[in-house]
Amino acid sequence: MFGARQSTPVALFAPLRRLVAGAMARDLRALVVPGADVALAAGLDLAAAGLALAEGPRQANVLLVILPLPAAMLKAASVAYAQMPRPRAVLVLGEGEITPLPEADATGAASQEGLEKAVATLRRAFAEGAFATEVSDFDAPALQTRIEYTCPMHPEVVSDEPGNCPKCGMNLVEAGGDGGHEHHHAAAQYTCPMHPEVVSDEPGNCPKCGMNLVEAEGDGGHEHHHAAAQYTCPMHPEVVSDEPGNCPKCGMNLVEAGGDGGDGHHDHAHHQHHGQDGEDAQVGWLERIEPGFMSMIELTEGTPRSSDGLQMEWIDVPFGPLFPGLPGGLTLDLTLDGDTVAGVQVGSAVAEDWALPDGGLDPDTFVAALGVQMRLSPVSYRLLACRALQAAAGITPLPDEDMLHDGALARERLAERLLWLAQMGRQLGLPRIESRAAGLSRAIREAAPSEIDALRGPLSGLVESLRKTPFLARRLRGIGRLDDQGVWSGPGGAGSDAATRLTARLDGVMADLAELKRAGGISTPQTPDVTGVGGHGHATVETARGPAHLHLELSAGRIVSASLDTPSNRHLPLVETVTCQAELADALVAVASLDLSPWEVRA
Amino acid sequence: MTAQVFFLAAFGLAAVWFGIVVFRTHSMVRSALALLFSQTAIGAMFLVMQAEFLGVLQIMMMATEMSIMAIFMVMFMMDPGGLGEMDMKHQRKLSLAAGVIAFLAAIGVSVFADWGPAATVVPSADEQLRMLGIELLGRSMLIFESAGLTILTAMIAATAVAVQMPAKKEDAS
Amino acid sequence: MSALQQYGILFALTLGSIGFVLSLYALARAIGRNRAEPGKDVPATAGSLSRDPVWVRYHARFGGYALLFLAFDMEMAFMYPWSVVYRQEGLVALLDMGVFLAILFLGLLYGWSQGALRRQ
Amino acid sequence: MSTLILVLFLLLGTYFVAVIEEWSVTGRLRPAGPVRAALRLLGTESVLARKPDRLFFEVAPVLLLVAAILSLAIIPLAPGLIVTDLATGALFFNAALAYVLVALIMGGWGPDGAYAMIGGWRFLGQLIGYAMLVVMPITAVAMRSESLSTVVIVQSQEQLWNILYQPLGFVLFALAGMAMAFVPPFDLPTGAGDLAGGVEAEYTGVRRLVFRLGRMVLILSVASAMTVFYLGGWLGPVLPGWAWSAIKILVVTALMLAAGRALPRVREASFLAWCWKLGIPLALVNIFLVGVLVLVVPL
Repeated sequence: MFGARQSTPVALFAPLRRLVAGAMARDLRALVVPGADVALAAGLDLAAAGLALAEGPRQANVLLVILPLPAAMLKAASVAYAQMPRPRAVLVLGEGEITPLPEADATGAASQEGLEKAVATLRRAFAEGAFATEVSDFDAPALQTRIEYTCPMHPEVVSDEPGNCPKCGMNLVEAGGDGGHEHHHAAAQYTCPMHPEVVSDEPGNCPKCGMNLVEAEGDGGHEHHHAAAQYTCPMHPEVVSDEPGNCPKCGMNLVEAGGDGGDGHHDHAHHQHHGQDGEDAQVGWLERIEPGFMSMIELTEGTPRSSDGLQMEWIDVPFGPLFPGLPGGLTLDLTLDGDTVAGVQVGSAVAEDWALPDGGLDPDTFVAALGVQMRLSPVSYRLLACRALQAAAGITPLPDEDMLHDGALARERLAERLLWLAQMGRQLGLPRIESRAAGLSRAIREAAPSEIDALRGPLSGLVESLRKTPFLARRLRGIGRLDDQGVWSGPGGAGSDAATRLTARLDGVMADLAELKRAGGISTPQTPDVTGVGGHGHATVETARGPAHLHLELSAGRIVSASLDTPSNRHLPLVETVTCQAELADALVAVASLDLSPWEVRA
Repeated sequence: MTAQVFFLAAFGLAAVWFGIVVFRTHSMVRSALALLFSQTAIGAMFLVMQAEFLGVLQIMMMATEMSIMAIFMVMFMMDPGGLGEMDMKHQRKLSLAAGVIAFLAAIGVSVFADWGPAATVVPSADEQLRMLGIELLGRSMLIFESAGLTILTAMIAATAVAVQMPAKKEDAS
Repeated sequence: MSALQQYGILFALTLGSIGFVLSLYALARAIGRNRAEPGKDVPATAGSLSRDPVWVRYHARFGGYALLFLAFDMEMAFMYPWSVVYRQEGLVALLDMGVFLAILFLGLLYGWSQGALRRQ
Repeated sequence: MSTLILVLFLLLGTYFVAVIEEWSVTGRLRPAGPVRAALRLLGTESVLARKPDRLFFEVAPVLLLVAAILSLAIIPLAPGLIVTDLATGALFFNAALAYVLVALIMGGWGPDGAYAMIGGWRFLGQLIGYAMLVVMPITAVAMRSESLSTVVIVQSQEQLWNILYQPLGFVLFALAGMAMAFVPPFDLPTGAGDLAGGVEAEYTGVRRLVFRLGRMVLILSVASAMTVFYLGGWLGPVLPGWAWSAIKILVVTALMLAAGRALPRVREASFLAWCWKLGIPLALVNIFLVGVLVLVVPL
């Protein structure tokens, strides 16, 4: 096993290690890549196969990878794998490339049977190989942001390890972080007014305090070693010394003064982004009253302001692509002010560029590719492609067959709504709802028409118990309210909040059941024969997340242009609306309530 | 008796040590929690001195109150993580002088004050608690009620500080 | 059992628990070693490698509650000895504490009316 | 002898709490689960973050465990079966569990990770909500028993359990106790779907094992406190005292954890608002009601 743990050579503890390895083999905790939702959509029952879901990489000992995956997602998987404590194993389901991950310890087909066989293999691997005397490091390009340590005074001192500067004995500090970048090159450098040791080639925020970086003194090639270097305190510009050291007033590290003598970083910072004379005057006034006083006005200068006017420092925290409460593959980078969301960047690690290759694509490949890409709703998008092809070729579908396709669509919609419910249950800490919804979603996705009648009872039972769950509506009310007219096309409509969207989805479950009954049967769509035909076609399909549109252009039986408009792609910008200034937990609930599928996002 | 003195001294030294740590660290949270453990050690000293209620109360209240102090320090102080290695010591000469004077004053009071005759028998913890209750409801009722008023004043002041925040926002924008 | 003996037991319990934990650590150490690998020691953030320190000024939104809480916490110091002699003292205790609690409740109401009881 | 019984109680209690806890998450009762999980954690690497406050990171799980064990020291299982019958027992229970907060703040701050840190500070907010609702009902209990000693508190319920004598206090204490043990729906500092483990997120291997152990003992301790303060502790017919204690504690644990399965995680803002706008006034009302009852009906 590649992820084995290095054991101590003491033979005395070998029986204990065997015992532990045996326990590990029976207690597998999996981190699912891209996410538990995709495992569910693939019809996998992890608990039945003996895998518990881990909350994050630290709690997992199995990385379950469901292929195929795009490179960005595999990169995230490699980070997660690196952060799993040993002994750890990789379990791969399906076909595809897994670099940069190490070789899989067990593989299988992406089906329940394949999973169960793979888990059995994995158990043996754990029982026999959880510990090894020789192990090798795991490394991946994503982990190669090298950390360098440099001296704030002597940038030519660069070391791979923290320690003291050989020239002046100061603590070495972490350099920029983006690989072996040159510290002394000619371009402008940016530095933090508070943390002079932070030096970056690009403008941005200080990693330590979040302040805007300001351009460093001098003309680019900033002379750290120039002739008569003077050192000054960033807080107390009147403190000037010929040698580096600490400020006698506040104890901060002295920094090298700029070329123009007395004008230190501090004043520079002022002019850079505020230059408010009033504040300057106030600082001076305080300085006179108490020279050693560390004015908060001065210190918080330039830090972002919160909604209540306090100046705080903000941190950027990634919630994805492998976050347990959100759809797998969704990348949500929140800028947090305490536990309040001050800014958001949302994207997808599994998005694909939908550009067609030159010369077009043949319809079969197109339909299949769409089905693979839309991992959570393959049937809907296959149907969408087929209908658009029919429209382009001018084929009138048979009404009976169309009804059956509608049945397939309704069935998938139902499965997806339940999948969302399972996800929501997980996020809100409702394990019972989660497991019931997940089980039903799995059962319905592949259910034959005859089996659906049997599921009607449990389904309405679940809907009822959700309506009756105490405090659930209260928990969701007012969160993620959408004021935007028009952009939102999902359940609940404009002006909805998380609670009304939940209700709308529950109503949708019952409506889908009724539609399934009306359709009377289910048949998955087949690519129509459009050999040699040309023309334009447009189709719309109602998915669980809202309508999806596809516009196709056929030329001689090949698709030469296609424009796909998916609900998640449209709804992605709403994330900012619903999370703005919300408490972190509320913001996550709001994002989850939008039911975004990262697979539908365009790269 | 000797074990009692030993533990008293040990907890006393621990309290002093944690007090020193408050200023030796760069991190605000460490500083606040060092103060907490200093106070906890004082609580343990009360226990060693068989003042059970006082000791347990001290141990309990300091945990929550110093934690709240920690969050306020993290909220309002620069560089709470100590990443910039800022020095915690300010105005050294003045504080050194103040510290020495206060220390001497405390020594002076403890030596020269008239503490009355030392108790020969320590009342049981239960009895102490009871006596404290009767004291509060009897002789010290006025002190007790005025403490209530003081707390009320503190609450009003705290509220005034807390609700100042939104007003500030209007100024800023 | 004298009070001091009881504190001794509590102290021994503390030391015993710490000893138990240390022996667990020793056992874990005997089983295997940790391996330092790239990326492993970075705090896990859902599959992204985020090296930024998070030790910055944290904006706690419960400041108003926290300040009121401090006042209430002080008040509880009086409540314990009071509750123990309550039955013995009877009506005097009820009235006395009633006045005290009414004063505090006033403070709570004031804070409430001024909007201290909300997320800032 | 009694020391042995108490150690056994601690071990068995922790084990049962762990079994029930796993059931509350997965819905399955697996008697071997906790043992396996403990062995797995023992054999897993215990990763130390890159540039952590190492002292905090190391101390937090130990402090959690020690605080929880100390709080159990004042729980009487039967007459004479108690570690230390402190005269300020009920207060000591609070004092010990106040350090759960300190442990969580240390554990959250230590690894320099965002999820953990937010979890730690969140628990401080949670404490500001529940703390008064723990101490005020205990005061009302002490008014009836005229003592803070847990043994006397149990004896005072000989005629009528406190759950019937002061039901309002019980409800408040039960909810506050759940928040104190951060079990669902009050698991804000460690929420899985919310913070991906929060304070627990960076703990692996043996440190995580100690953290989890502390957590289980904490749940056991809160359940025991509910039993002692409100459910008459060892009192009960036929069976010996220790058996009643054990049964009551297990039932309370199961009910506590089952409630969390059915309720969504609370929002911190609304938790604080409920505690201060409804909980504290009700707790004061409870004190007043008990005060009148104690004087009028001297049960």
